Amino acid sequence: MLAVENLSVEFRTRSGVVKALEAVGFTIQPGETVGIVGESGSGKSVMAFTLLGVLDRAGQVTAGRALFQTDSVAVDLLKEPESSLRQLRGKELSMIFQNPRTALNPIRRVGRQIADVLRCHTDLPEADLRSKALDMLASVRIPDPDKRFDAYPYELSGGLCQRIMIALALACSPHLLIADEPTTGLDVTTQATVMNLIKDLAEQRQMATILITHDLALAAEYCDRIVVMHAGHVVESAPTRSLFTHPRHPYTAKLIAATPEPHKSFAELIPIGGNLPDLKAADLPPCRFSYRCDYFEPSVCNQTPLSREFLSPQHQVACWKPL
Amino acid sequence: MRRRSLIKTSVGLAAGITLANGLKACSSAESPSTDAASDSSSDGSSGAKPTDARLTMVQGGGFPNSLDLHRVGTNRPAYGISWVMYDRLMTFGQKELPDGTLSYDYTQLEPELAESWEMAEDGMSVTFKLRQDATFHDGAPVTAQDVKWSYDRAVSIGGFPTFQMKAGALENPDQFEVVDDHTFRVKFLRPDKLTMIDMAVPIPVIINSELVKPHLTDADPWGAEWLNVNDAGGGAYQLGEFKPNERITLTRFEDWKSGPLPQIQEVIVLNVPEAGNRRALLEKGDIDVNYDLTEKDQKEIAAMGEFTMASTPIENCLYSIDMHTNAQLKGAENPFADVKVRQAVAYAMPYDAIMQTALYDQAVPMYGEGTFDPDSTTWPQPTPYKTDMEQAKKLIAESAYPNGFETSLAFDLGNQEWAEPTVVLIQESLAELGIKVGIEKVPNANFRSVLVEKSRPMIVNNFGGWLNYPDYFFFYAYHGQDATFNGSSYQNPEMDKMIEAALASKPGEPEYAENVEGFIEMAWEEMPRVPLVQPKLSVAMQNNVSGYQYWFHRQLDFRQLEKA
Amino acid sequence: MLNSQPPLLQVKNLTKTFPVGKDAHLHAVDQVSFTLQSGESVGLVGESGCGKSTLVRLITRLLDVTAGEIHFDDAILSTIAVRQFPQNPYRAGIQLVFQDPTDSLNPRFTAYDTITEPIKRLSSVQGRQQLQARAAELADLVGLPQDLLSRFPHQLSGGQKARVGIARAIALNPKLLVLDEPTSALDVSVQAVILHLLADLKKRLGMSYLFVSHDLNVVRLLCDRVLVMYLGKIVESGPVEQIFNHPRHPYTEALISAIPSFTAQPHPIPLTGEPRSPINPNPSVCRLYGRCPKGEDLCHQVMPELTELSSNHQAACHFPVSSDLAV
Amino acid sequence: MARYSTGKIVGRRILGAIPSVIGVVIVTFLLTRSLPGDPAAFFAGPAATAEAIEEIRQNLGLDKSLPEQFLIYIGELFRGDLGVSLTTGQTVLYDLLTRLPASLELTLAALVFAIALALPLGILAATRPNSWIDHGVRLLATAGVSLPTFFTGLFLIYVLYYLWGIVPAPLGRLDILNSPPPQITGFYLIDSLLIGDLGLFWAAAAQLFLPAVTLGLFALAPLARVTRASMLGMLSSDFIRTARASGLPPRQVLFGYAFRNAMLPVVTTLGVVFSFLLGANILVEKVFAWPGIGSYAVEALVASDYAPIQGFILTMALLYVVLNLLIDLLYVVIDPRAGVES
Amino acid sequence: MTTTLKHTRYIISQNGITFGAFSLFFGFVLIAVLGNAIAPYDPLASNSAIALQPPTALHWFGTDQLGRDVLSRVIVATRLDLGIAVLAVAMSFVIGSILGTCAGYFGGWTDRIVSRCIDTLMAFPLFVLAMGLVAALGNSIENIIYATAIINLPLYTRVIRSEVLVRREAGFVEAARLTGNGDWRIMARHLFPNVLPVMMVHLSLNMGWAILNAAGLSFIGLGVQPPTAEWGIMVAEGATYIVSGEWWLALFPGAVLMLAVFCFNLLGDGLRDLIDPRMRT
Repeated sequence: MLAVENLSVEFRTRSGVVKALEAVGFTIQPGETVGIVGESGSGKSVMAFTLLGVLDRAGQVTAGRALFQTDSVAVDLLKEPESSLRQLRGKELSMIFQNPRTALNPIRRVGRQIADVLRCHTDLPEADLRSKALDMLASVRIPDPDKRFDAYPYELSGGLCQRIMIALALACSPHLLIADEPTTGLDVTTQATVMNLIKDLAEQRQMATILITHDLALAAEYCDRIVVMHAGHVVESAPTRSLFTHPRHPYTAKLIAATPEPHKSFAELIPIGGNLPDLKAADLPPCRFSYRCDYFEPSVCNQTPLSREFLSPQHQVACWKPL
Repeated sequence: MRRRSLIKTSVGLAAGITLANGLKACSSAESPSTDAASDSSSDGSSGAKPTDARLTMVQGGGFPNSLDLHRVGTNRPAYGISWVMYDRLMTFGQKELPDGTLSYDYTQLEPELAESWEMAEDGMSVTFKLRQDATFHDGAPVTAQDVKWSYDRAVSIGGFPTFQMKAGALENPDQFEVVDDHTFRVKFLRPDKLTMIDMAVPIPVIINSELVKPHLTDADPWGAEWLNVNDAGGGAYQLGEFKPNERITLTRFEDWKSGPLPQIQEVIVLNVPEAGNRRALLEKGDIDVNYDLTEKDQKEIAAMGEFTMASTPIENCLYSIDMHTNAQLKGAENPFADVKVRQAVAYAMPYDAIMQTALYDQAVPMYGEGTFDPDSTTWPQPTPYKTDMEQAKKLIAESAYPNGFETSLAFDLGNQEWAEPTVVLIQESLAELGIKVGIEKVPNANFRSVLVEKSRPMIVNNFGGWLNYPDYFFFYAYHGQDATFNGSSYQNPEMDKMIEAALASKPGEPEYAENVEGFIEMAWEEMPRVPLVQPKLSVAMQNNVSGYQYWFHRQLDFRQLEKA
Repeated sequence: MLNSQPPLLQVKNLTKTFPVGKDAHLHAVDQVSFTLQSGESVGLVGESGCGKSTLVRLITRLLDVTAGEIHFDDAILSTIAVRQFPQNPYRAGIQLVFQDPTDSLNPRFTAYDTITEPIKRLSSVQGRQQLQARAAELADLVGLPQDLLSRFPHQLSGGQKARVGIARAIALNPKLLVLDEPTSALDVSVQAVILHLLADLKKRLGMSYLFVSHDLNVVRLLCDRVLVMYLGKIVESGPVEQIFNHPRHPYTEALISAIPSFTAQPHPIPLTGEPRSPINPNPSVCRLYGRCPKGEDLCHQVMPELTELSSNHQAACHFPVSSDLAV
Repeated sequence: MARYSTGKIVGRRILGAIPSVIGVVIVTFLLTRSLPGDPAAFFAGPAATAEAIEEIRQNLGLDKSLPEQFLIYIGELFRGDLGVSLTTGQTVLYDLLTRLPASLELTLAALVFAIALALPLGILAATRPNSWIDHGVRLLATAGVSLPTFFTGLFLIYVLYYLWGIVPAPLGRLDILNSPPPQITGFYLIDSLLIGDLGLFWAAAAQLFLPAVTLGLFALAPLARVTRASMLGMLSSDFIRTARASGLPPRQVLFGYAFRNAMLPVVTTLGVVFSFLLGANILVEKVFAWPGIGSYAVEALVASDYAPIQGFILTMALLYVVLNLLIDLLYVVIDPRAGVES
Repeated sequence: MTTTLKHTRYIISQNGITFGAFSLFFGFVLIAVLGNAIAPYDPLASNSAIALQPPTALHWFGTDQLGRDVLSRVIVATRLDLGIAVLAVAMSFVIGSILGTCAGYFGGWTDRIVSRCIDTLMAFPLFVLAMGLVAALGNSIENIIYATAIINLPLYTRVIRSEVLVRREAGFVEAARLTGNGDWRIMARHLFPNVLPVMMVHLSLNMGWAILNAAGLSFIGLGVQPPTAEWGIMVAEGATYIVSGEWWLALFPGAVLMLAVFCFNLLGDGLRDLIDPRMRT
């Protein structure tokens, strides 16, 4: 359904060019839930923004394709002109953002914000917009939708805002939903509710979902497949179970080891040394994990650019010395 | 024009033209001509026919702030409006100045609302016959009761009007008597050469008393509040619109009988505070008259040759530098108490530079020509002082302050255009004598306080008297009574004696000339004030405007103007 | 763990309310009591807005108390006004590690300035040389490279900032270190490092920890005992393993069930509905009433008190959960 | 959290402004009394004697002690009596009522001009940050605020009126030929339309043009600056990203979403600019012979004419209160959060 | 020191406009310092023979009505005008900072009293207040500075108050209290320095306004006393000569004044960047 190939994005800043994404590729099938996991700064959100074409002004796509295909459309998201891309956004593919409070227009009633999206993608008469929006509110299990329709974001709790956000994103029944850290800032209990809601709706609507998160455990619970990113590279991509049982990339393994988990003892919690490399640096090593990697061997890892190795058709890893 | 009354005869006889002669003749006149009215109307008919012309005039730096010139706080420009909106009993004649400009003639009193008047045998009263056909703007006939009420008001209301009336020994309502509806008598308290003249100055206007009376209150027994914004006059123009600080519109009163009907039908007076804009408006032809010209504009507009300019030296007026003469000032020793210092300052004045750069030669120099032994009662007359730094240095060396001192020079912000360059030049010049002068720029309103307080060592003064007598000028500027305009606070019993003697005598009498020459001589020797120039009153008009006449009250008389 | 010596910190019926308009008070912390022994690590868990941060600020004497007492060592701190406390000798004894390392560092102070600030103010160590030595020592202790000491906060990474914050907090060898969600703003990779650092420091410096977090999973790693807070009240307290494996309060149970894990499929116990308002709460209604899957009549008639259910394990619930949680 | 009704907001605001207004009254009173000029000496006329001045002093009540004068003043104030201007000879109330519309009309026209120019420029600059358009806007707006208004005014008169003759003479609100419309609102533009006199409308508009531009140029910079900064902030905010990601048309994103939010700081600045312009009016009114309250105040100040100065400042203070009220209400209209106390 | 220099150079080189503003500013400072030394003529010496001459090779900016060299007067006025700007702004900044910081930090009654006073001041049309003050105190340079300082006071107080208010609860302030800082030390060492970068923009904008304000006062006759050379009064007095064709009297001082205000306006952003450690990379 979506195939991202060789995507590279750069940011031009005052202090240099940041190579935020380099040769990133992955695919997603209809109905599938794919998790994209990595530390902050690994390029997860940049990728989501790139796919939706809402990248900051400073960001520039330097290479790659993103083929998006549904029953009705087949386009390269990176090549489409802004005007036709706009028709797709919110309708064919949409996105949930990190902080629901700031991601909603603070001075517009939430129901109207949903209606705005409906108005621009459907030809519903003005009179029906409200009822359709109310339907959406009900479908994300917002109690008392009639009252909430006229609420402003500041009047709602974080969990409710996130549900509004979801209703907004799903208003036009998109085929692909990108959820960018949808539960950051929410309490654990609310997080579970929101995640289950997304999962249920995705199942109901046969919608493909990309879940972007830094929380490996969260991804593990909700995703079919997981793509691990590190410093703008995709380092590993595998079905969830396979990834956790047999992590191939040293980074994946370390990430798993560093994540607190109900049954993990303190001794089992192993930190990852070092920091993400400076993506502005002119002399980025071919493998951007090499500084932090225990298995780094200059002769092997430093010679050629990064390539991909296939362990199984589903399980891909970008490493010269996979585990 | 046929010469009319005995006034003229005696004037013609007098060697020096003085009003006192006229008065003397007047007081001895048995029968002023009774055909004065027909005379004046025949005078009028010689002028242009009334048209529906509209005249626009701009004014700045003060805009008529009241229609009632008796009110406290009424400003000078308001006198111009009152002058044409109200009639007085008498007015002055007209003469042509050497440069061709018309001017009022203070030697001639002519009928206005009164068609004739008669001096009593004993010279202690005068009886006026009012015009039978004169009406106020509302159509009511003018009666002697109105005149009495108006005169009563002028002497009772207080402030400047009362003061000015007093100057002509008109002090008490009892002096004014209604003989019949059209006969009005003024009784004199004492013989005074100014009494008759004083009834022709702007103050004693004749007000429609019946119109005002409903508006009188205990707090306001003279209806100042109502008259402030309403027209109760019978003058040549009636009020169209009065927007304080913005515009005044006057329209011709077609039934005016006290003189020839003016040619201009409507007059609009506009307030334009910026001098540059006033000039631009004139140059662009958007207005007819610019009545508020800086000296620079006077010079340059005249040089353009595209406009009619009239510049008349203002009678009895001087720009001067006054030095405080008391020994002590604000508890400190005052260097200007030393006459040598004052003389040195007078010699150090950069007269020509001031004349050129501050006044653009638009004034009459009052320096360098005279002698220390004046032989004329002409006033103002030039001083014998001229710029002579050697002499100044010599004098300062002889003074108690051979090394100079520090002092300050204050001027009125209202006179900024010429006063500021003047003081800067003086400052520069006095520095050569070792006198360090700080400059103090005082806002218009505050300058009056400065004058009253006499708290500054040196000020720029601009004083002129309505009544054109040197003794009148000296009484306010040099007399020991220390009036506001005695900016030097000069007090000298000898001087006072001469001034008082001159006031008591009449022009033409030998003791008058003797005293006037005496006090002028003393002024030159003592030099409490350094006369700089006699300023000029200037008006710039479009070429199609004519008939301008100079008046001692320095306001424009629309009645005489014509526009082609 | 338990001993009979007097506790390092004892909090009795601590209450803090904030006025919100006419006659309305927000009960941020409501009648909270607990103790903390010397050398003990206590975790404080609860969702955002439950009053954790307020409690922390009361204990660290950044907020004046409304009612109740705070005993520290042998002194009563609750009576000392916040404004006077910086000059108090006990100031050095209680220190705080902040939640947001960026917000808590003065943007105009270098790491060195930040770390030496408490030393300059509150200790006898003075003089450039001594200060530099101490700063270097502290940097070593928290694993901050010496050359970063001259940097400003914006020139440091999140983990480095967290280390600076910790170094500042331990500079005076406090007896009690309060950690207010010290890792919530950090990446997993850094979180693990900081958790290890904290464990290490505790061992080496013998401090007591009050560890505040919304994440039971993290608290479990570092603490001996846990307090669970809900809307200003402590609803459950007990040894960490006990609570984690046998929660008695429905809220704790829901909290634990919601923790995501690599292996287990999720089956969180949902807390439906919106939380009750903390403004002028009804003192006789259980705070969880309305969201609790068990809510019964008694729950809105009598406020459940914290009662001992097993040794050292207390819960405030009329109908405590009995089944073991199969995690 | 509680939302307050508009009426309550108005009430609270007015109550809150009372101390300020009292402060203004006191400060104004003290300030006017410490002016160095002596009104009695000024109004007694040039040739007055000491007695005459003293008489006038008594008439004006200036011989009384300061507290006494203040009490009298306050008493008159409560009776709605603002006194009489000695310079114009009218009651201060009359003067203010006839002149305030002139000033307001000028200020509002200037504001409209500034807004009409500044907002599009600010938005333009914000949508292209660091481009030459952005720099150009910044330079242009800064240039407008860098020159004294009176200089700009005189310069424009010189060029546009004197040299080119494309604007009417700087003669106040109307040229010589027209007379003002009957006073309904006091705004000539509105009154002329109300009586259906289009010619008069154009005449008034033509007179208004240059002074409004002169004054407006001064307001351009702060407005454009704030609009740009605020828009820039909004355009990079999360909810704009949401809107874009939802496929909303750019127009709606820019104006419906970003601009409405960006309006809040702009409205605040608008208030500041407005009261700032009311002050700057003084100079422009003087240059253009505009019969507003600014020039009125200057005349009064120069004459140490207490009543008009006091009346003027009081009017301005009340205007300021009303202005703030309007801004608060505008805030409530724009931002639902504004009427809420947390 | 070297890093500061490097930083300055970096900030300046980053932005052409900032670079221009800084160069201009240093130019003005240089002229202000040298003053009389570089003026080709005595700025106060009159010469009626050459009054009102348009610009010539001898007098680049022409001469005024007293024949004084306009260029020399413009040059000499620099020191005075910068002085007025700097002193006025410095005074209101210092007082405003203290008031604003206290009001923002302590809140409660302190805040209420300070805010009330500031509101009262704000309710005056500012230019009128300046006029009134100068008229009441007398028009000397000091009084112009005082008046300018007073009318700018509300701005500083309010801005600083609100900036302090948002930072009052910031982590680093709590941290400062934890590390033994009393209220005054927190305000002086922790809060205030962090507000400074924001203030720099206002500071430099206000310097420009201060000069404009002095010019406006001059125009209505409340400016400095003659024959002092000051841009504002030169423009104000020269403005009346525009219509009669002596444009140079107002134009040159006006252009320099504009340049100075312009420079201050543009300087603000650069100064903020300079003083903000976050801009150091």
